[in-house]
Amino acid sequence: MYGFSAINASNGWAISVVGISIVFSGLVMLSLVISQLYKILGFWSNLSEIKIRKKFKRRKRTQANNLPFLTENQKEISRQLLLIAQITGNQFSIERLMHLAQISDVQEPKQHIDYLLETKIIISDGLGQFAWDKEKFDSAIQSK
Amino acid sequence: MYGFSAINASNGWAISVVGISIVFSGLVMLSLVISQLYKILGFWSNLSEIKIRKKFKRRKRTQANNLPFLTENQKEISRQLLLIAQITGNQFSIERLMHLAQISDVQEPKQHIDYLLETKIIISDGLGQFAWDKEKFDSAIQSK
Amino acid sequence: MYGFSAINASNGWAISVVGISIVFSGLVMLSLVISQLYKILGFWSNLSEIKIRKKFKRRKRTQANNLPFLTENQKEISRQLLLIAQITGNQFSIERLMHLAQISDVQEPKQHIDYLLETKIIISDGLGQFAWDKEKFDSAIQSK
Amino acid sequence: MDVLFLEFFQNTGFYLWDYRNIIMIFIGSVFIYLGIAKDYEPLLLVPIGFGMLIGNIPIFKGLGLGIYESNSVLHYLYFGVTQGIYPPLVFLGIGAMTDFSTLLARPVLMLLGAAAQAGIFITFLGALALGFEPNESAAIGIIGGADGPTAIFLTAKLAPRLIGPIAVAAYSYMALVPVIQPPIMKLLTTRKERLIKMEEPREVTKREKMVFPIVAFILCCFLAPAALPLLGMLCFGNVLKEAIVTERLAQTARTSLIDIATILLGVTVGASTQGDVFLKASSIKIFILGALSFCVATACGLLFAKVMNLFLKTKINPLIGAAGVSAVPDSARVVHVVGQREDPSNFLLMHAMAPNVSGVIGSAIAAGVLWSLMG
Amino acid sequence: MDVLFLEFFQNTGFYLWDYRNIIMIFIGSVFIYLGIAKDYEPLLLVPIGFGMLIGNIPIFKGLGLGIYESNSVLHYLYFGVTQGIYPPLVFLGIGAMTDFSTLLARPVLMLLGAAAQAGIFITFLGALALGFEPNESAAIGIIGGADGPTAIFLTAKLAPRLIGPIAVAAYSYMALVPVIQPPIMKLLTTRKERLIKMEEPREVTKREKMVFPIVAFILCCFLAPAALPLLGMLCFGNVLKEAIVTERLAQTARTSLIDIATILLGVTVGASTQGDVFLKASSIKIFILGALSFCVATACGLLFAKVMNLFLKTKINPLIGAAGVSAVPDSARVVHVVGQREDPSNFLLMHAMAPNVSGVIGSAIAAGVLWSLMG
Amino acid sequence: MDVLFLEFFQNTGFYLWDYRNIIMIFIGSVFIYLGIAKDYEPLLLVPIGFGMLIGNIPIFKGLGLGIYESNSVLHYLYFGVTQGIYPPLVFLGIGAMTDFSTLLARPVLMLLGAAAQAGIFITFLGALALGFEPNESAAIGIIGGADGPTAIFLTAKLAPRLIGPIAVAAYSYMALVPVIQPPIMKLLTTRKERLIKMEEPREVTKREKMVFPIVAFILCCFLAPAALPLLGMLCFGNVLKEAIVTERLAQTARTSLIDIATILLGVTVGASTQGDVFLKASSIKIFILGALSFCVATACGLLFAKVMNLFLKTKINPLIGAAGVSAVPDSARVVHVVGQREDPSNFLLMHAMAPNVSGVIGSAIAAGVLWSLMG
Ligand code: NA
Ligand code: NA
Ligand code: NA
Repeated sequence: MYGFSAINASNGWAISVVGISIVFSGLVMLSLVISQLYKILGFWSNLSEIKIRKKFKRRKRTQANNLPFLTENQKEISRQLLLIAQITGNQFSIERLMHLAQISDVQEPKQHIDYLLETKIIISDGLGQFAWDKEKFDSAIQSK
Repeated sequence: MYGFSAINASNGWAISVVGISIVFSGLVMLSLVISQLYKILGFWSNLSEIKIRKKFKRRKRTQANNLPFLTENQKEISRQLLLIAQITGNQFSIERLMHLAQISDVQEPKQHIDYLLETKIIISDGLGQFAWDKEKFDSAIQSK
Repeated sequence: MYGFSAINASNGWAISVVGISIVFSGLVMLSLVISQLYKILGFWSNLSEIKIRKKFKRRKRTQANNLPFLTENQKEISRQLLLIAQITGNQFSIERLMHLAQISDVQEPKQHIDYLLETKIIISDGLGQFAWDKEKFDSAIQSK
Repeated sequence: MDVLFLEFFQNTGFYLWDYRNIIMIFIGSVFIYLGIAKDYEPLLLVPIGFGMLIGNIPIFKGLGLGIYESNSVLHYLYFGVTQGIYPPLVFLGIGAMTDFSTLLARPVLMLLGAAAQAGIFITFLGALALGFEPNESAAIGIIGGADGPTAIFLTAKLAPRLIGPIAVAAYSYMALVPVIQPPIMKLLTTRKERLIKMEEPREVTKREKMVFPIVAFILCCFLAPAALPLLGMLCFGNVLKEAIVTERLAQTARTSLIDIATILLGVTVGASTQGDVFLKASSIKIFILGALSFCVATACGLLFAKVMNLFLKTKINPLIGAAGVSAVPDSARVVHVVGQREDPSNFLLMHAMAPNVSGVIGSAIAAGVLWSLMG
Repeated sequence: MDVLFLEFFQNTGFYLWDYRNIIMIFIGSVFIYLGIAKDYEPLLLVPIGFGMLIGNIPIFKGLGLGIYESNSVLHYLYFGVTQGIYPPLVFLGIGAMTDFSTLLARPVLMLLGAAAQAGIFITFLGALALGFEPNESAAIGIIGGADGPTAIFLTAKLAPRLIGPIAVAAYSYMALVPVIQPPIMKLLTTRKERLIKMEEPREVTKREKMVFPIVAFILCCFLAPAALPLLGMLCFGNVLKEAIVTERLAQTARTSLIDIATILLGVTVGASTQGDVFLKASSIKIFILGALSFCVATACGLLFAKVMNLFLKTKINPLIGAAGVSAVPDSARVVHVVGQREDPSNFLLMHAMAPNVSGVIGSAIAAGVLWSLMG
Repeated sequence: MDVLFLEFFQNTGFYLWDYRNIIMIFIGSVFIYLGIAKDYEPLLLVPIGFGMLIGNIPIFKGLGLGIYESNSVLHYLYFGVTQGIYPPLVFLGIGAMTDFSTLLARPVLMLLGAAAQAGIFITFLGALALGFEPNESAAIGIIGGADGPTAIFLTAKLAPRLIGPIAVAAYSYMALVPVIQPPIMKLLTTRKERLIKMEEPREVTKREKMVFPIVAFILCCFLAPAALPLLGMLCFGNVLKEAIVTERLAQTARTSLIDIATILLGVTVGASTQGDVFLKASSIKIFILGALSFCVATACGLLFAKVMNLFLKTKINPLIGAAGVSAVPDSARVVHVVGQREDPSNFLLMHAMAPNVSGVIGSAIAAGVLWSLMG
């Protein structure tokens, strides 16, 4: 059998319409979720941000509030390090950060992490866990 | 059954003779073809040579015909580049030549290709395709 | 069936006792053998030592007996080379030693092997086979 | 002895050959040539091309040489194709290579990847109209997915005896993307449109990239469970890549594993094109339909992009719609090149990757749908 | 068309899903999270976790999607698990990575690797008491071996239908070693004991390292022939490593080969945990018994070390007894960390490796014994 | 409990052992020793040697431990040997490593690769005379091909139960090439001949190297279709290598893929030599015939080279005839060494590679012929 008769016989039109609409609904659904995902993840990390901030507050008080200076290169590397640090939640151990930084070959991670510690952009909870002081970091990044 | 009787019984002699002669005819055939292959490929590339030449002639006329100077190292590298260029037929795009040159780690391909372009040993058809001016290249190679 | 009845029913106690005792006897046996292995291998290599010594004696006589000087680094590398050399029995060819040294990336094997040859710590049997003069080596190592 | 010689001679290719073998050997050589000299998808055309040579050496049946003789080596290696095992392994590797950033930065571009799949279903109708069975038609339609492994996987499940022609068609056209697409792109877009510059995508956080493959997998496979083998492996590979801590597994997946799968898949698919089973009217039809589906898919992608522009505030360059056919990454490259011909300062490659990779997801879903409706 | 839509919809996960799938998908996500964010054995938890997602997408039977449907791709890949093929390949790679020097330097420490295996048999009794069949009980007991491949291998041979829960239990607890062991170590050792420093091990000659795997293999397999597949490959891999001249084979064994085996093993084991077959009372029991066996094994190792100290002239630090459970190299690391908490100048890692690797040999033997007594 | 102990003891190797196991374990150890200490083909002797240990641990039947028990792990891995799957994969890797330049520069040297194969057929006659079946005799003859994978492939097809002895014989003699060949070379050549220096080969164009594997494949397989699996993969691998654009596939073929195949092939072939099936009169005969065939093959190569010199204008050094046996690259090295003993300034290695690689092609063809005549 050929032509339209064949198509009708095997219910071709319906199948095609169903098919393409499934494909569309699938990707539409996905794109919607992703666009929300962005916000959800953002919200989540803010939440934990706040927890962290509480936890680290008393320590932060003690800090001098002068803005650390970062060269362009340091800014770039620090951004990379921040991305990596966040994979593992908002708290992390320095060893782990080092380890991951090496795998994803960031240049001279040791040196940069030390600088970030020194400038209190990475702050310790005194129990071996560390966190990223985003406020401070962002302002340090903006500053020319 | 043992000895010659066994050999005869299973037609051993014939099989052996057939066997070894097939092996020989196979490799003889192959060696003959290869020795011809050499010429055929040569002929073929000359043919396309001519086509190319036609295509590139008007451009070439405009060229100054003074012989470009090549250091021994440049000669060596250029030879390698030529070999690579020919894999892909007599015309090639510069990007592709670069790409292949890198895979087969030729040293500093960029720099050398630029020099060959400058010296018009690699000539453009003005439409993104390039070819190798063998005449010029060979004479440049010979020249001490 | 549950509890002890179940255990008894399927002869659990016996199985457990047998099981753990097999595991123990296995590893006890192994540990005993290994502790002996140490001596056996030692003995064996001494044996071949002696053979070698005989074979190389007349050559060694001719040697001046002044102790070669080795820097700490040379000592370290030489130790590695000795370990490697011993894999292949007490005699070895220089090519092979080189080859293995490269695979197990010893630093600058060539240079060090040459020095060991020069100082007669590695001695030739004149037929392309070489051996390690342990006496001399050890004394060279001890010497500050 | 003469008997023996004769007997042996009658088992040689010089005696057994058939014009169809010669044709196929020629085609195989052309494939190899295109792969090497023209650099069209060499990783696929070269193995398939050489496979065609292997499959078309005239052999005598019975000894267990041919790919269709059980107990032949080729048959065992072909098993991974007929059972659809290689394609998911290839997808695992692809997942471990793919970076979904651009797609995450601008999810709306996914719709282009969906639109281009219309080609699949239109071709499906065409195949039915040309008298193919429904299951065969579905397999033929998937050529429009412009995705080799997906095509092979679906065909293996729905119409095994068409694996040869469909795989060859799919890969040939994927290789010919730089030839097929540009004219259509020129035809369906105005210069003004082709000059549109797209805005920089926002920076994507590591966490999004980490979560995406998991969410994408669950959503798509809840919707089209039959896409599980392909999407599952694709997303699994991507998780291995993004997790960093599993880098060594991702590394193996994107090198040894995918290479081995590609070699065996390519050479056996090629070897399955024995002249007598391959050179048939049906194959010709399949090739025509395949070409059609590629053009239609490209067109759908382009046109849908233009439709989207009616609604979007920040216009997109409709050229990237053509990348929705998948054929990763060639069609994205083609988009880039065509774009640059108009304006060398316009870098579309990165933007084109979004519809490009979503096209892969799209055709996997389409394959799932067709499989479950036909299977 | 509505019919078709409805029909299709009834085949989607949105229609077919079952609360157990959701639970398992959640568990799978937790596995992936623990692997990535907490860095607990990521090379195992991530594949298994994603496998759980794959295995718990609600699918309709018949098409050949599920891992338990013959002719499904997952089923073919799962074959390497059910037939116990992947574990020996993994052991080949482990052998090609492992350095037995410390063990050769102080063979007596092997006994610790033996002691910790008591956990296996005590758990075996526990499982019997909880009403499991003998063969099942044996498989459950091996969880105490703290060695994934061994557990999977034995379970595949003795109680195939428990592969999912047992493998998951084994790997979860291996991943949780840093959580499970320290308290027990604190509990059963005095500060004074934890402060013991061990003497430097003697230097081991290349020849010993060369001969060891051969001797070890022959001895252990003469005693427990059923340990052949695992110990054979382990020692073979180690020979390839120590021989130097076979470096290239060792290299492949410890990279591509083990990675491929790990990927396929992990993802299929994960996929075998379909909610309806996995979420049962028996699984809960298995998890309880598994936890028990880990604790018992740790305790046995520690206590036996203390017993040994009664006889040894040069005392050993009982903490290293805990490394006898295997779970290479995590438990050795844990020992090191706990030791350093007491005295940062005390480096136990190297010493802990000896019981650690002999624990692997020990549990392989135990598996052999159980297999031959139950098989 | 005593019962249980006794029962278990009766299943240990200490109870089950048989003097033949001990002999084989000794032989296996010797293989490993030769591989490591003497550096004779370690990549083959070490796996085979350790396989012999694995295969000769005294085991009880029924549990599924032995390589000859259907559901054993070893049996599954051995499948690639019995079905002749590993050899073509090894050839793929070899093809991806081999450079045919010298052979292309001076095709006439191919004849030496043909001449040496006479050893195969003479041994075949010898085997018949010693009372072997024709198919067995053919398999034994191929030992003279001095090519492990080819020997295993043909034997798997013609006389599966002889795989063990034939593979072991083939590999042992290949390993002993440096011992076997030199005396024969000395015996059959005059010092004057050994001093002949050969002219520099002409430079070969990339294009020739590119076209060669394709032409060679088509020609040889048209003549001997049964050589398809081996030559097909060999030439395919070489195409991947020469094409440059497929470098990544060639890379995998010449590393992971060939290594994995070699490991599994070696260890299972070794394990197939269980004392009771291996230590038989027939094996002794096979070893004698194998030695014979190696000597004959070497002699034929040398003598044919001398014959050729009667006709050639530019004389060739007859020593390179000995490289025609294949055993790549050892026999070529031996030629080089022997040549240098006479004149350290004479570099024959490169020239010897031509007959060496054509010897591989030659024995593959011979295998094909024998298979099609016997199969
Ligand atoms: Na697509
Ligand atoms: Na253990
Ligand atoms: Na040969």
